[in-house]
Amino acid sequence: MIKFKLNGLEVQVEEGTTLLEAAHFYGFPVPTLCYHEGLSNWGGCRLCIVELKQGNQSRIVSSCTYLAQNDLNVFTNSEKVVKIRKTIIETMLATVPTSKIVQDLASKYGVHRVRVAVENKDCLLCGLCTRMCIEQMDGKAIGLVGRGDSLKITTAFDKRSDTCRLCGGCIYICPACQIRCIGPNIEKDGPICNACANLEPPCLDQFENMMCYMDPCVACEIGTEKPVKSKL
Amino acid sequence: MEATQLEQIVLENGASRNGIIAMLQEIQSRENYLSEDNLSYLSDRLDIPLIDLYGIASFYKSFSMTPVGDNIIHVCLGTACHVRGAEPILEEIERKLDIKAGETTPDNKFTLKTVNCLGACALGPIVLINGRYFGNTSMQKVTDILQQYGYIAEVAPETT
Amino acid sequence: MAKLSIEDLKNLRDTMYRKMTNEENPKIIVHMGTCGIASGAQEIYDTIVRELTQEKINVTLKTSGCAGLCSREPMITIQLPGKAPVKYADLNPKKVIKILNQHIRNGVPVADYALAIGSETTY
Amino acid sequence: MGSKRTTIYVCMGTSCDARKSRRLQEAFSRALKDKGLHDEIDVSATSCLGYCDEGPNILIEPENLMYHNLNEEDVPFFIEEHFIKGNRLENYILAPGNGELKIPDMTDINFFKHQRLVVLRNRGRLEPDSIDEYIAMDGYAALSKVLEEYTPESIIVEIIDSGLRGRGGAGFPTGRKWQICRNAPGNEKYIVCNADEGDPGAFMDRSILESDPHAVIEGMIIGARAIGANQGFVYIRDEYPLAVQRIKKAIQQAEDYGLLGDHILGSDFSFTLKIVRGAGAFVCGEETALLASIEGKVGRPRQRPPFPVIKGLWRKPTNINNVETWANVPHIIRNGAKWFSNIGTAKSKGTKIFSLVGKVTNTGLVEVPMGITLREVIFDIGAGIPGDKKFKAVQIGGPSGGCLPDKMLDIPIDYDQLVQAGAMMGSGGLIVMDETTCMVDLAKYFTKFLYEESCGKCWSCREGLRRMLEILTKITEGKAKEEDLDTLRDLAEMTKYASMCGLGQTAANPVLSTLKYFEKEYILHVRYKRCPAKVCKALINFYVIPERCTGCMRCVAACPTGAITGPRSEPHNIDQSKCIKCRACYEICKFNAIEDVIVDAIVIK
Repeated sequence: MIKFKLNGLEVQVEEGTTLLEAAHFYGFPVPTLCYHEGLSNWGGCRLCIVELKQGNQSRIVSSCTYLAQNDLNVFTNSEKVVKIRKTIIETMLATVPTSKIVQDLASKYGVHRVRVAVENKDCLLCGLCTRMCIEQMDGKAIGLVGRGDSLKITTAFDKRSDTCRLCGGCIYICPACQIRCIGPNIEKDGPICNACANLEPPCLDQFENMMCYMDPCVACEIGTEKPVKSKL
Repeated sequence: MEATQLEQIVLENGASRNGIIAMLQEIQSRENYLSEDNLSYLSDRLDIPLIDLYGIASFYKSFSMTPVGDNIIHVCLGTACHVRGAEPILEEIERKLDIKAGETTPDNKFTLKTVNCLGACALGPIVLINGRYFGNTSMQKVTDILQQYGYIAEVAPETT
Repeated sequence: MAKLSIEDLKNLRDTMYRKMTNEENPKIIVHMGTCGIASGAQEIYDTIVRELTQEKINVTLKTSGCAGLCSREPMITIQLPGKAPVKYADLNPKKVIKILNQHIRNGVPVADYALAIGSETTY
Repeated sequence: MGSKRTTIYVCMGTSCDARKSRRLQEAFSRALKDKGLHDEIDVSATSCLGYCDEGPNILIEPENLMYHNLNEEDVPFFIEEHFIKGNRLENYILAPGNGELKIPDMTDINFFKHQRLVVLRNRGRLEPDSIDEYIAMDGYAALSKVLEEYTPESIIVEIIDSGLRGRGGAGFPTGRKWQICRNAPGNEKYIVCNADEGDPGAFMDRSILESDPHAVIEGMIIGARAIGANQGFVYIRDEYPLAVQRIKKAIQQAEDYGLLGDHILGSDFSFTLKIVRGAGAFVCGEETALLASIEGKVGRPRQRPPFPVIKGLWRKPTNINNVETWANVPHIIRNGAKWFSNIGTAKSKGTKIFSLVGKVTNTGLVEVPMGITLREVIFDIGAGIPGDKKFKAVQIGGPSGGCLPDKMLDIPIDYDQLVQAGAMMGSGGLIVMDETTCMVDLAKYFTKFLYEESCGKCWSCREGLRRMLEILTKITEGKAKEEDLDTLRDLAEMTKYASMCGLGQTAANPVLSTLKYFEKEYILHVRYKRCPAKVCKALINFYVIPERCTGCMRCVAACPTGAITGPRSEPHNIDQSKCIKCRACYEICKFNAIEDVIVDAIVIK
């Protein structure tokens, strides 16, 4: 067993437990976005950051990728963590203002302003869909491609993948949630290219050969119209 | 590339995942780009999902997924070159060839790329064409350098 | 090449050291790191080869990596037997031909082109 | 002294001193006294006379005659012959000192004078493609010493005692790292040489590999012996074709000689070395990303712990050091830990190689003892700023380092002091900037660089950099408000603290350090829409000064857009609508007739 301090509380967990799992087990709310129980831990969204303190030194790590170790002193909600987390949510909100999940996070963590340019992207590049595709669905169709400015989620060579079974797992798990895939070659390949280049939020009814896991459909719930900028 | 050549590259690099980057480098150096067919072959042969190979190939800067021109121009944008004025030189080449960095001229003569430091910082700004270094370049030298590789300068319009 | 033992290595070291320090011929080192090559060291090297093959002077021509002062490349070092090495900087083929004439053939360094004489300080 | 007829100057330069010139001087004093000549002939020490390879050297004035290769035993004979009998000893004559040696000595040239070589000691001297020459310079002597006299544990003790710290960045003690790796559970271990020198402006690793590749190989074999690894990798940048070629050849030669492979030098120790070429990704300089790349994966860093020394390549303990660190190892073993720890400061031992580039007169590679100040490096070795320009800042530590202003130049080069100043040692790039470098533009440059090189995994790094770039672009275009500077700070903080790997955690340093030391320049851009360095295009316009223009047409020919017109011999005119502000005219004008005028210039104090 690993013994350490979590928000001042002496806790113990089994070896191999992440700090996130430990925090959730002991009832401390730590927000996540790119984390999913059924998928491997990625550590991309950085929402689940916690502060490790040791004497005068402090370090911030993502709790979903950090394994619990003896004698750690972990704080899930320190001043520093909260401040940085708010900046993360603020930038997320500016990037994908239509995401219900991000809107909820903003409301929960009191993010009331967006100081950077508001965009209308539909993807957080959190990689949940790619892990869903390969780890749960054995689809091996989509992945993170490129880096820096060219980073995106797509299929190989931006073409319809031979291995994709149109299972819709990627859509089911997407936190940006308007993912209704309209690929770059909609006219040629049809509406489902599994490129996740979700540009518009169309209605699922149009796609007969797709399984929809959304119940209730978040898109339907909030309507197909994107919130106008003035709401922010 | 022929399947036998590809197979040889695979075998020379251990026919396993560990050698994948070396294999891609070999293909890149022979054909100047990575074609979909070649990647598909590697994907089948090594049982690596095509999307993984595509992810690797697109992650590293030295790989290209589109065919490149006969002459490859690299403009160094390292810090030392930057403070000595590499950007105006890049822009000048872009204007002269009428392409942006990363593109190839329609006649397939030139591909223009940027690189983040060639390690010859003392001689900045540096332009590298087909492996040959041009140190201490300036905007005035650009036409001259390009002409050595078959660039034909437009006749300057008469100024009044 | 046979695999060396520790003893072989020591013998090789002594032989090579004697050979290098008792060089009978003038020695020319062309500094050919990337920066040297980028500023034209290959041209310098070729010039020297061309010049020397026409004559019967025995010269040990070598290359080395960067000599450190990249802004003054291309550089060469000339060491006559029993003399301190002289480093030349900012070279071009023309200067090199003059250096070969004066320094190698007549033993007088070309002070105008020379950067420095002697070796660097090591710990 | 003036009353004396002749003076014998005995060279006390480093290499003559090493050849016991001090004792030679004493011998001269003694012998002169014996012969009763000490009133006529003075003996004096002098700084280096050059010809260091011939020492110990003496110069006799006013005869202007230099003698070399003298032993103290020779002295009585020498005095007898030269001073009493008046015979010149041709065998000992080095060169006629013509009073004004036109060629300066290495040790008199500022660029070389302040340098002290350890790692680069063979630069410019050895044929890199010849293992024999390396061996002649005591190459692989450290390896045979290790195999004969050391246990793996005692090698580690030696390295720990030497105080060697990693030369690639944060400066973790090398010996401690080796020890952790050696003690890590598992029989199979690896070592890696990180030669993915991605910092733009740094090229010391390239130069070491190009000029002395065997030193790196020897260091790695010794490290492998200490750690208990039988397989090593050199992960090298693909942008360095010559270095790749030379290290490849060097490995081949070492294998041929049995210095790599099974039963090295007849011992029971076996070690093989393989080259892995990088493929152009800056982030692969980060240890975990580098390992992923060797394993044939996308070079994305992963969470540490577990650290590579515990779980690295294929989850086996893996010790990674950079080129310069490995190249230090043979010298430490050969000369001893004490020798090494005598060089440098209390906590930073040995020498450090810097690539001195940018707006500085002498550019190149310099190796200096730790503890030397930045000012000495830039102004003594580098000979200051060319032209009549003023020094503005020096960027140290690569993109992740910081920009230090003039007032910080007197801090000694030392891992901890640099971190305190807001920079870091990094791999050792020193980029000098003068008044024509705009610090906001520079911060923008680094932010753009890092954004493009970010692997994209962490939101904080990828989006933090993208948003910082957005704001910096606004600033350089004169569109920013003062609140934006606070946002910039918040974003920088997010990037710094919330990112997973070293790239992200240090990616905000260029912004933070320029904000700290050059805030005034930011304010000038934001509040007054001014770029004092005249770099930011949106804030400057170019005009011809008619009084100075001679109408030479040079700028007309240079202008890439045809914006400048005017008949010959009459002042030209710049069409502002066509001008792309490329500076071509400004730089080509010989009469200072083109002025870059600042839009809405407001003079502030």
